[in-house]
Amino acid sequence: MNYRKALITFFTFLGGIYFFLEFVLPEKLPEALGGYVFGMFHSEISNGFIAIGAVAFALGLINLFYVHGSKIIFKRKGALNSIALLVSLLLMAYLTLNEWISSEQVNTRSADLRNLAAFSERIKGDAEKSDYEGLSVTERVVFLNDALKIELSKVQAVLDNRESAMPNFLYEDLTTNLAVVTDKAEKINKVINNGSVFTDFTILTDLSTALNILAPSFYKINETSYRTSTEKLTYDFVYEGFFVPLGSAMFSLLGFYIISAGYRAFRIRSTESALMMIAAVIVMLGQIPFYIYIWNGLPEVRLWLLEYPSAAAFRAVKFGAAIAGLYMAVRMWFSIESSSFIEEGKEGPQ
Amino acid sequence: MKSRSKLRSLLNLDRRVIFLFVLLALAWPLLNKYTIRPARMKSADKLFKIVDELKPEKGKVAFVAFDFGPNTKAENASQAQVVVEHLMRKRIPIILFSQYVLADPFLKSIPEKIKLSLESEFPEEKWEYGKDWVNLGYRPGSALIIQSIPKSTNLAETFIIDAFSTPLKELPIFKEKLTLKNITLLFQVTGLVGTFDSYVQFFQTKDYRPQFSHGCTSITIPEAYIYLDSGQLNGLLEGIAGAAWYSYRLSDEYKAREEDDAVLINTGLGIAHLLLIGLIILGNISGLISKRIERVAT
Amino acid sequence: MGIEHASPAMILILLILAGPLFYFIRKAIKGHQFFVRKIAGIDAINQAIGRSAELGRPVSFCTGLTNISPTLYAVLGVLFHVARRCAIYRNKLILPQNQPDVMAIAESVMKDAYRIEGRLHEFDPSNIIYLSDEQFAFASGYMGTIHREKVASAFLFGYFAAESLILAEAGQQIGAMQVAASVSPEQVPFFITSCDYTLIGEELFAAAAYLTREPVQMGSLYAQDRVKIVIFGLIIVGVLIATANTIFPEVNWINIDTIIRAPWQDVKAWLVGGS
Amino acid sequence: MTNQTLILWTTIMGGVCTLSIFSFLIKENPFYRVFEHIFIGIAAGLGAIQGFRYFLWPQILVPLFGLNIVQYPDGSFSGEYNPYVLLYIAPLLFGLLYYFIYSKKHGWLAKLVIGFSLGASAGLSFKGFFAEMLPQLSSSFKSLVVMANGTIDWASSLSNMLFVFTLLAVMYYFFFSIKAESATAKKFSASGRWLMMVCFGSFFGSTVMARLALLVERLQFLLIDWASAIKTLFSFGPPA
Repeated sequence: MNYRKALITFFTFLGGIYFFLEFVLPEKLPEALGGYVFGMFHSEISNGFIAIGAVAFALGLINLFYVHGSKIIFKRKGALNSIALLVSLLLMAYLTLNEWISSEQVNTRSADLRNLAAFSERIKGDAEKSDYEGLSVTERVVFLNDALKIELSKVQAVLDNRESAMPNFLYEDLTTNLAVVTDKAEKINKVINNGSVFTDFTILTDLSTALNILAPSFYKINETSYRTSTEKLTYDFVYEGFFVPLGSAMFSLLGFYIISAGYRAFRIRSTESALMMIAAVIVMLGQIPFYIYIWNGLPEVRLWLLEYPSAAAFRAVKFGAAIAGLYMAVRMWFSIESSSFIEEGKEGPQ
Repeated sequence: MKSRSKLRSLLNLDRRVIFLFVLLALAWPLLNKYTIRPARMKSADKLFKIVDELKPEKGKVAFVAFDFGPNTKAENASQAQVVVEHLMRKRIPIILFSQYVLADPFLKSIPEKIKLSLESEFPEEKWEYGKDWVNLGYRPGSALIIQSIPKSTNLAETFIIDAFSTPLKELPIFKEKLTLKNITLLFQVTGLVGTFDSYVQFFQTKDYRPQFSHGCTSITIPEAYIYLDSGQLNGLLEGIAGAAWYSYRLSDEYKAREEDDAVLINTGLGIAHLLLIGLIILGNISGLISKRIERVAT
Repeated sequence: MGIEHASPAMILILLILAGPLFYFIRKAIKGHQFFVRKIAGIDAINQAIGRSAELGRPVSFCTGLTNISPTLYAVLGVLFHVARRCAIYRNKLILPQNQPDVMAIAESVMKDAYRIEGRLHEFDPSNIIYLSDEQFAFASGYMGTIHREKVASAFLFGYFAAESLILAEAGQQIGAMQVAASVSPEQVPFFITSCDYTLIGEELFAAAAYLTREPVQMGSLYAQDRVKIVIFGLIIVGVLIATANTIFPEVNWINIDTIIRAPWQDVKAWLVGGS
Repeated sequence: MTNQTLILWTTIMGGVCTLSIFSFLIKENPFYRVFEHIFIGIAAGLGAIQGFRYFLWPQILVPLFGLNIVQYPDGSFSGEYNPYVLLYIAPLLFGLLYYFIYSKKHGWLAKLVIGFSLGASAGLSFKGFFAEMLPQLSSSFKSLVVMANGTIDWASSLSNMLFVFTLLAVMYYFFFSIKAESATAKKFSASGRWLMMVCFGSFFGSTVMARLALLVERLQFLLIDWASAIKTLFSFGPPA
């Protein structure tokens, strides 16, 4: 067995070990074995596994650019459509990226306010800690005061140039919340200006709660104005105007196909096809409003057909598939395949 | 000879002719707004009873998962609407969530639409984001995310922010520390195969399992039955027929309720079903007759 | 209640299940021939490839929405066989793909098949067609591709959802010979109405064993049947216990599923106490 | 471009896309082909970024680059950088092995990550097997005799008997290595096949509703929303 196959088999086995042990081992190993809780980093490890697959996302793009790119370069049949494909790919990628970046910006503007709230809580918390040696409270409050001025001026700027399309109550909320914060900020500013030592911590907690109310209402305004920005509108135009209708139209083709398939296939050729047809017709009649005119018991029969024979047959097929799947998983995990395609195939007859 | 060829053409109508029939069968009721009382759905009654008996209690929430996209909107959106509306009427706080990226627009639009129609029905009452419902938005990872929820000791820390990047700690619903035990009802709507299984397999702990109700597209109805039968499911909306019957029950309970189009869609479908059954009968009859002619001829 | 960690009985079951698998595989490797009944759909696979060779039109092999899972491993076994045949007949084989990582695996399997038949130089990577990981963009790409390629035979193997009927009807409309195998039972009715042959549930897993008659796969197939006989028996026993419990309520035997679920402490108590 | 005209054009384009897909019902044609390619392009562009935006960025890269740690105005930090996060580099690099699929010489390296992913899904399927199968197995233990306050409820009893019979018959049909010689065995296997057909027929019947529901929704869009959008377009009046 050459070293490559051994390495592949080892990595395959390695892949399954964590989840197998996580299932087989009890929640907490008995004290005798050190009482270690196996699943402690479960979500981080699960993220790691998802990351492996996520990184492969560009493989699809490479294939698309390779297949359609070569059609364009060599001017093969369908080159025009390939151009349409690649242009819409690049356009949609740009629009989606743009939409993501601008919506992130909307988040960071209100996040700055929340960070200030956290900072003021931090100042109060550290002051109460005995082992804290960093900057004195007053020095830190000076920094807080300067940062507050910058952030509040940004909020004021939004209030000064109101957008007509924006609903008014949003601005009113923002003004009231801003006033609460400015009042706290002035108190701090007064203490700093006359150079005395900062002692009253209750202002810090009030400031933090006020900031945490101001942040969401500031976010609401930015988010609503962002929603009418050109980036968002163009993204929505392509998403709602092309992507969604194309998907729904494709899916609705099934409405046509299911009727043509039913018409073609439900012919009494054998007992099997007759049974399939009769069951289909009964279930269909049982779930449409017109059953009242045929027979009141139809929904009951439909329910019975679905609950007993169908559920049982479905379960039997699932049992079989589950066992086959489990055995396939074991063979996959231990790479038990005599001439498996995983190993390095020998060069066949030239 | 001529009669047999005519029959043979009846035996296999060209598929384009059938497509035309389907178009006419569905378009006619749409244009004339013709509706009929939907068929009674016992499993929808079960769900209606569960939601009707829920009382707004401190720290008790409903966890509603929209795992559907624009493709199954016709059935799943109607189901999501009727149940979220009923929960909002009963003032049960709702946590909205999805494992499917394309569900995002519905997570945002459906509760807003219901809020507006309820506030127009009850002008003096208010429904607010953060208090009556929270939207966690789309989260990737399917089964891995679902099985981390029961393990979480505080959902606000597991999910950190909502779909609008507001920290959950600031929202009234999350003022209380919420874990799986605070979730009284799980309602999952999906047209996707597989997302339902991750809830069945992982959305419980050894000693607690919320009431589990489900809205499925008609294709997975039979599969949902085996979970209804085994008790893993406590209530079920079966495709558009389930949504139409639930909507009928809601209108029956709340007289001033605005009519939604679940019942209208359901009627159009009834006519198209009759078309298919007619075609099947036609196909079989002409098949038998032409076999008899062949036997006579040979 | 939910199952987060294995109970002692479950670990026991896993060990018991492993027994027949390794035993019958060793027996098969030693050359023991197992009887295996005919499955119509599987013989049709070779027929379909032959048909497209005569007509000189391509073959399409679609793995649907299958993600990396035991089902994919079974589908790859069939793809390996189909790709080898196409390499021998020098028949164009197209692979419409739905997921990047699955595409990478399918491509490596197809390359191995061409390499084993010594035709690696004829392998054309542009036959691996990535369409989309979005369900219906994939279906629309599949429909257009096989109509334009005038595919003579189409294979639909693996995990499908609602788009199954679209894929099957697309092949039916151009008169392609279609063999479908779905591990999702709710899609089987649509394959039955629109395809020539349909493999149901575990027949997909058996297909590779049938086609290659490899000892490992035959042994595993035989072991599977043995396990199913055990489950068959378990159901009968379980049903009888449930019936007995209803007729004579005072008997109240513990049923099989409660035994399987019994946690560590109960099992320890039972072993020690012998209750 | 006021908001109103944009919504108008979104509806109009939605209708054009729907008609392009419906044109396939007649025949594969250039009108369909262009929109098929546009659809695949948009889905690929959207999918690539969304995959990054909803997983790789928030769950892996933000903690990795410490972007979730904020620097306060006084220079102190909201939290320390957790070095264990650096472990995420391993799966990221390991995932890059997939791209070796394109290299002739080192193609086998891709098989390392392929094997690993297959192994991981194998590891997961053990819990999945029991979690899904056990409730099914226990709910298959249906009592053949159902008592309803003292007397036998024949309807449920017979239904349960049929349930168990179907379950066993369909399982029997799927036995690969058992020769069904005796007459009863052949009938039992045949009845398994027949009952499976009843199951598939019921599936088919219950799905017709879902597919037509989608078509109704698309026709509602075309006949009502799109038709009025076209009317306003040509009459240049305000949108209806």
